[in-house]
Amino acid sequence: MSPVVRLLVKRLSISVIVLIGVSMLIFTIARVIPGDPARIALGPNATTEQVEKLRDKLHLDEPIYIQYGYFVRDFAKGDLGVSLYTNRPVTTDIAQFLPATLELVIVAGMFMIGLGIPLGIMSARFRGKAADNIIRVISLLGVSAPSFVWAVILMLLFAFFLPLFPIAGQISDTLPVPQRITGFLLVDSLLDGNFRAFFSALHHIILPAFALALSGIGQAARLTRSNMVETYDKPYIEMAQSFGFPARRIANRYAFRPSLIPSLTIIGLDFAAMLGNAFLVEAVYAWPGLSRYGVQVILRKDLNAIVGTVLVISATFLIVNIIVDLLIAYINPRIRLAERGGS
Amino acid sequence: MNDAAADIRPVLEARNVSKVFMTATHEVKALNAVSLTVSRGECLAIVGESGSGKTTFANMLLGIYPPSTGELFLDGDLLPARRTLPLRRAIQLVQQNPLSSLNPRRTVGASLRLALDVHDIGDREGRKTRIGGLLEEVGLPADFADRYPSALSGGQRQRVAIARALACEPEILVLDEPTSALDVLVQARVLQLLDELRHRRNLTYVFITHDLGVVRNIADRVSVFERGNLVEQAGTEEIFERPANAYTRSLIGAIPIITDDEEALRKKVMEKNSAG
Amino acid sequence: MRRIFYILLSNPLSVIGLVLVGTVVFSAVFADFIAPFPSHRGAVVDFSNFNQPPHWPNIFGTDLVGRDVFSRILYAYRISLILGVVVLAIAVPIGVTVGLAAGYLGGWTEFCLMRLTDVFLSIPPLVLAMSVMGLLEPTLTNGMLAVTTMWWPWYARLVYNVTRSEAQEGYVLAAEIIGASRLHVMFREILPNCVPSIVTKMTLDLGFVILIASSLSFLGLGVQAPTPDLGSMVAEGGNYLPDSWWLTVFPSLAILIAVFGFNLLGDAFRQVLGSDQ
Amino acid sequence: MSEFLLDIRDLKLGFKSYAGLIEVLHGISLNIRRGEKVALVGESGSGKSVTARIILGLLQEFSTARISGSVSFEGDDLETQPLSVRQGLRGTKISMIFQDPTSSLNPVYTIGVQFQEVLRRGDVQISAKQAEARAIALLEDVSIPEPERVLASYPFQLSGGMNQRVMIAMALANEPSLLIADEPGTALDVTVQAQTLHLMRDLVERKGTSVLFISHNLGVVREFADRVYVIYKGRLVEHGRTSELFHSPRHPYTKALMAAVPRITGGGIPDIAEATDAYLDPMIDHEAEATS
Amino acid sequence: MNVLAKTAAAALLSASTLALMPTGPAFAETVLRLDEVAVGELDPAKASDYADSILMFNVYDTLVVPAQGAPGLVPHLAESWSADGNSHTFKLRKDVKFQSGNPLTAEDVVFSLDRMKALGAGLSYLFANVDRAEAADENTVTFVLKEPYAPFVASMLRLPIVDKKLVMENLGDGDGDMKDWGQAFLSANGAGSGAYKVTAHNPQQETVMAKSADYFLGVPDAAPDTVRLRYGLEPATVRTLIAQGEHDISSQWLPPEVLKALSQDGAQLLTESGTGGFYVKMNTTKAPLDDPECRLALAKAFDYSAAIKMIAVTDEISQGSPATGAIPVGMLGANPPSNELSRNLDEAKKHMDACRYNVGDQNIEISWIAEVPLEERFALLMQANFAELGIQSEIKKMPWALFAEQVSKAENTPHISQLFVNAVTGDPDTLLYGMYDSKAAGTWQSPEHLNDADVDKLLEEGRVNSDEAARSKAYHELNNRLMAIAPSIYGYDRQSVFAASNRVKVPALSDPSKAFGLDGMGFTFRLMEMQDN
Repeated sequence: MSPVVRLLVKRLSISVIVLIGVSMLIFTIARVIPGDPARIALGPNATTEQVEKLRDKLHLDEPIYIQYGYFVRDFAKGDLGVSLYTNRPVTTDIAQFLPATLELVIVAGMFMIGLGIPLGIMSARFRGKAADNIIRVISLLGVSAPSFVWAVILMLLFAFFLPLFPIAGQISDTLPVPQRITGFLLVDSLLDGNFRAFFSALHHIILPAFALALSGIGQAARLTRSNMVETYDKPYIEMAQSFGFPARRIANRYAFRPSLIPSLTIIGLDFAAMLGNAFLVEAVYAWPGLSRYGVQVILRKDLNAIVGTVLVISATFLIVNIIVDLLIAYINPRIRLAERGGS
Repeated sequence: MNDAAADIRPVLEARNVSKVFMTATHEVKALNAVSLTVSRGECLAIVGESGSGKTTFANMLLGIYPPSTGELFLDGDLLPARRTLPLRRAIQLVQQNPLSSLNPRRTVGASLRLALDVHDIGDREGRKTRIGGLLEEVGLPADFADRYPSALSGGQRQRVAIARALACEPEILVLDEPTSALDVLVQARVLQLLDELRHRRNLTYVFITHDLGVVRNIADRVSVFERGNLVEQAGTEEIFERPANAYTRSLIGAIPIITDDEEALRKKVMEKNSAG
Repeated sequence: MRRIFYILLSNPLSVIGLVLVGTVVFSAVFADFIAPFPSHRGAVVDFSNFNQPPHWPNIFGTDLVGRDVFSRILYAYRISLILGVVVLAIAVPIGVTVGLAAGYLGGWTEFCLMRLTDVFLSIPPLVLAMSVMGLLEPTLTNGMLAVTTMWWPWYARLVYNVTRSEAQEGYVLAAEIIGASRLHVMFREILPNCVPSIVTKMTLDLGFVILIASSLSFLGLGVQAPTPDLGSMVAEGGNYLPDSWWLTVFPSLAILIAVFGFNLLGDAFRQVLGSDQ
Repeated sequence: MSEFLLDIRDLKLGFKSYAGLIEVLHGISLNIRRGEKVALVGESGSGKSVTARIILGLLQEFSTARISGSVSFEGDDLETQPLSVRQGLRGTKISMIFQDPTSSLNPVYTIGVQFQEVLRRGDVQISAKQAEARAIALLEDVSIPEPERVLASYPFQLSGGMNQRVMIAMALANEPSLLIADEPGTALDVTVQAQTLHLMRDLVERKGTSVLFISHNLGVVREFADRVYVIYKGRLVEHGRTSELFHSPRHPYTKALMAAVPRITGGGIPDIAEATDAYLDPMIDHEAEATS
Repeated sequence: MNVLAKTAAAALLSASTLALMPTGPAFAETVLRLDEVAVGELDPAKASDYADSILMFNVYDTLVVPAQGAPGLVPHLAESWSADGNSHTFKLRKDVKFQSGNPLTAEDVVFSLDRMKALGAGLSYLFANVDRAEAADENTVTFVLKEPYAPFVASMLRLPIVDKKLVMENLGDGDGDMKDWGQAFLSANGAGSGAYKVTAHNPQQETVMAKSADYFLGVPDAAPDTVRLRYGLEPATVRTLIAQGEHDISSQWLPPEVLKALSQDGAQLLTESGTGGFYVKMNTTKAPLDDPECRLALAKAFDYSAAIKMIAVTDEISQGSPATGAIPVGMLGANPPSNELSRNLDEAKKHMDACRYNVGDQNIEISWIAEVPLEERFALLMQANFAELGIQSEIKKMPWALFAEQVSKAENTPHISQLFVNAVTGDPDTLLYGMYDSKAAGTWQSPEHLNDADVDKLLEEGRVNSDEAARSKAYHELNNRLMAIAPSIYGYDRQSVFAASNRVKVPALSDPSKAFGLDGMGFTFRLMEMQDN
């Protein structure tokens, strides 16, 4: 078994344990709260008998661990129950709304990496100089406001006062929605060969993705900078300098890549945190994603949907982390080629 | 130099001690069936390069981990895997790096006091004077107790580390490369201090080092470790004048030297090497 | 100490951070004296002067029931700071203990504690806080509970990492060889060495707690009216954009300023305490 | 053209800090002739490493550093040269070997990749294939068996001694006229250190490279250097041909230093007094006395 | 690294060119875009709120519809109807086909009623009185009531007719013969005969509807080809979209300030005059509100004129008019418009003194529905008003679902709840019975948990009496009784105001002579006209 495969197996098994923990945690929170889920589910006009019948059907009168058992059994069958918000199976809702959120988060992630890391590299390279201070202030500002503030500000500036970007939604409503293949509009429209739809979708995603990415950009820049500054103190940088490599090359090649290894874990976490922040941005831009759904179901105490949403978001989070770990393993030869194991 | 060999009864004995470490992929044999004894009041040097097993051996003496096989005896009693407080107290350690061996966030006094508190030495009042006494014993002013390690030089820190080990009133000091991080002038003074303390307190030293120059001047006997094996053991003079083992000779040959006398000695040893 | 002040004051950014944080804390503490309309923190309605753009004496304008936005922001700072302090006061000891135990004791303790931490960490922070908050009643106490739930694991992680590296240090070995108890090693030897990282993180986190709390309120899961709260102010004001811009813009700036200040200060601490060793 | 490859005159260095200017070098002058191996020996903190970094121009980039005096290389005063010229010397005319070979090689690139970069410094046009051939030849020069395997390896896969040889090969790859060796091999085992030092000495002698050898280890200096400068607290205190200096040290500090080294011939631990003001006595220059 | 930089650069580049690309319509059909705060419930048997009603009235048809510009009902699917004691018989038109092509028959009407009653959701309580429906022949259907119910025919406005055949073909999993009654199918698909059919339904985003070509009444060309009913847009978003010409009709839930801003920008304001009001409901089972004197004190302390000021949009248009009593002006039993309620603090204090509780000890919980931001302002207004009587109060924000759950038990119901209630059929019975009858206590409409014999009696009278004058008298008396015991504060009579772009003409919401007396009917899309631009 190669070290990378071993790492993957280890991470996957830990993730499964963690996911079980998450499900227990959220399930418990969802069941111990005040309020009768059956009553909430049936709505204001239901009779007492109807409520009792549903309580029975949902096993609400059983002890919580038995209820959890039923939940696990249903979950194994791919059944997460019905959402009261949409009156549809939670799995259907998630399948419909998750891609929009992922699309948003992935594009935001591209902004974060594509802008944050280069800014961080520049900042580290010119550490202590004016360029560094400017970048540090900008990235700190990015980190210092919640995404909803950026969402509102960007919308105000670039959708209202300066109508460069659309204000809401995922695609122009004058265009037919591309056939659903992957659920990702940007991908589907390309697969369809429908470039109008593609550009419209791209046009719609830029502002929300950027608002979502801003704190990530700041975070990535700060992190890249601080890890690179630390790397700059390493003997191999001095050695590279002693060979007279240009400062830019030293930054981009010698200092950046080793410092990326510790940065990546955190950038992965930030990326995943955007899954949470998407809640704020989707609300502002009427983005029909899972996070918006999450807000709605939480506000409505829609238990099945809350459990389902949190589980899916956590699973996505874990998957992102595993991908990050594999990336690190790829970048870090020490893990990729680990033969000395635990030493 | 060999005056301490008077007491013949071994204070410390290792019988067939081996240590195997498990890594994710394979076993590493760090120490292979080492047997040796240390007499009371003696300074035994354990010499070897990295990977020779000398640190593993020291760690087992200190009870950081038990041997995989074999036994260790203190004063003829078997040392258990879990040490009681009195057993811990009997064997103390001076580490190589004085920079990390003192807690940067605690004062010198607090570091010394720990040993007194743990082993309940002296009453509350007496501990303070005792700390001052210990500092003075290693050649530092008593008011250093209020200082933080960052305000001390490397040599001073190592003196504090020695005082801390002495605070437990141990029988045996394990000295793990105690001077290799120090400049040569400071090293000489610290070595001088160690030598004095041994005689004054009748301590037994297990002196772990790769520096044969130091060994020559402080140890009574020398054990040479190579890749987990004890390859040669003899009195210090014996080892330097007539090394029996080729590895020992190559070690001597590699020592940087500064006088013509030394050069002559080294030449003599190396010739033997190529002959034998 | 002199060195610390030198470094703090020699960096203009740190000075700005110090000034911003000072202003925020000062406003929160002395809101009763600074606020031009102290009664507007509560349920006051004044339909003779509602939804007005900034003018004297309502320098940040008035809200939809005629209350002074500036006064409300000052009181909102107070709530935010109380929330931040309480959250950290609970989350830090929990996280630190978990991190120390996992990092130093290792073995099964480490496995169980760190997996538990992972469970909390693998729910994106906001989602976790939202779930707790949404399922309970949205009150200040529950808000603190929710944010605390999401906060301690970060300290556990941080202290765990520091502990793991500190445990390799010679002074830990020295204490062990002397025979010090595990509790002593954890809390008296290792913990003091985690303090710089903890203090730095706490400074940064005071800002982030404000940020997260405002995010929760933004989603309608925060402190309830009429208590002034920055997030709710932004959320409610957001409904009236772009016409009644002052309802959103000033509370947004207030969040930005407070969090920015704490971040600058945290950075300064990081610089000072980080280079201490 | 000056008789000296490197000529340092009255070099001073200070760092600006909260406590004011901290002086690190108090005006040192030293020189190296072509093909000569010169040692700068002193304790930690004596200022020997910063001297090396000033020569390379690495310290000049720190805004807190205050440097005065002159550093001439091949007759040109480096301080008057534009940055690009000074930078151009690095890795081509001047190169450096560092204390810890393993941490001085970049952990995320293979030796081969790093070697190729170094060779490109000397010859921008060099192809990957040529670079590899050249690297193999250079590694063979430092007695590395299986150079192809080493080139494909990452630093952490090689032993410290092997990395040390790689570093030596890299430093000499572009045939520099000056090699600065900063405490080479201190982190290695004594036997390995001895081997690589011999190897390095043979190589530089064969190529006629001048060496500035920085060390705290008198024994190593005695075996390697032609001439020795002794530095104490940012001041040079004694200078002379190696044999002369070791045979009859005259400055109080040098004497103490020599006395402090434990001898393998025995004689007990020397009794070393605390530092005295005599250590700050003016420099004793054996050579200057010999020529005058 | 370079790859990343290039990707980012490429993304930015494409973004900047994108802004210059025209994004005009792809084909020349007219699209109507409107929004609602809630998700429209597609299943007509579950429909209850405004969004549901809009969908229901366009996708489904009912036996009767309200007359335009006048009171009363006119035939729709039914050609005529007659009553005989407790049974009502309807003659159906023969030319109606469902969107599926299946003919609409009496069998479908029976099925729709059975389904409504079986699911027991939405407005099914309107049919609690109906014992059964029978199909005499293809086109004749008879409803048999358990007891007399005067507004029965009006309740037919809330019985959308569902395509039985189509539903039976699409039953989902469930217990019993009818399995799930087609709930799964109908929550995502339409099965009606209406002028518009559902082409897509995304509960997060929108429901898209398209003209149904062979509607039995025909659909004018001017009516929108496609309708997008969007959900959950922020007020600021709607405001901007309308200003930018990308949205047509706002929901009625826009705050007055936003409506005002839009109208200043040139948007038209549409109104739907009320069959309902804003009610501040007091829990009559909880101290101190179980004492009518205390309730009267609060009712007198409420600042009615401030409320009216708060909801004013322009000088002419407001989201409401002053209330005159429990029944909105214009409805059976209402007081004349001159009887405006107003604040009287002195009287309030007198009532307070008469109250058996000491006000200082009481802490009152004022709740507001999270989905309706305007209610927070009323909560603040009340808090300030009540404080003048020395009453302490705390404000509690409640999401709608939680509120609906909590009112089911009197002890969980907050002291004060704020609700917009309207007559779902336009008849006062459907407004008042659900709120005040003791049997109806504990639904979202009745957080008062009122139990008053007089009220029950008068409600029953209004319900069973078929004589209009007698009913009017009963409702007048009821109105007075409700004023005297004050289970609620009657805030104002409600009028819905919508902002709309000038692309659309909605006579039913702008011309009083074309208005329907029923909330939501104004959104009959086939009666709207799209302007070309």
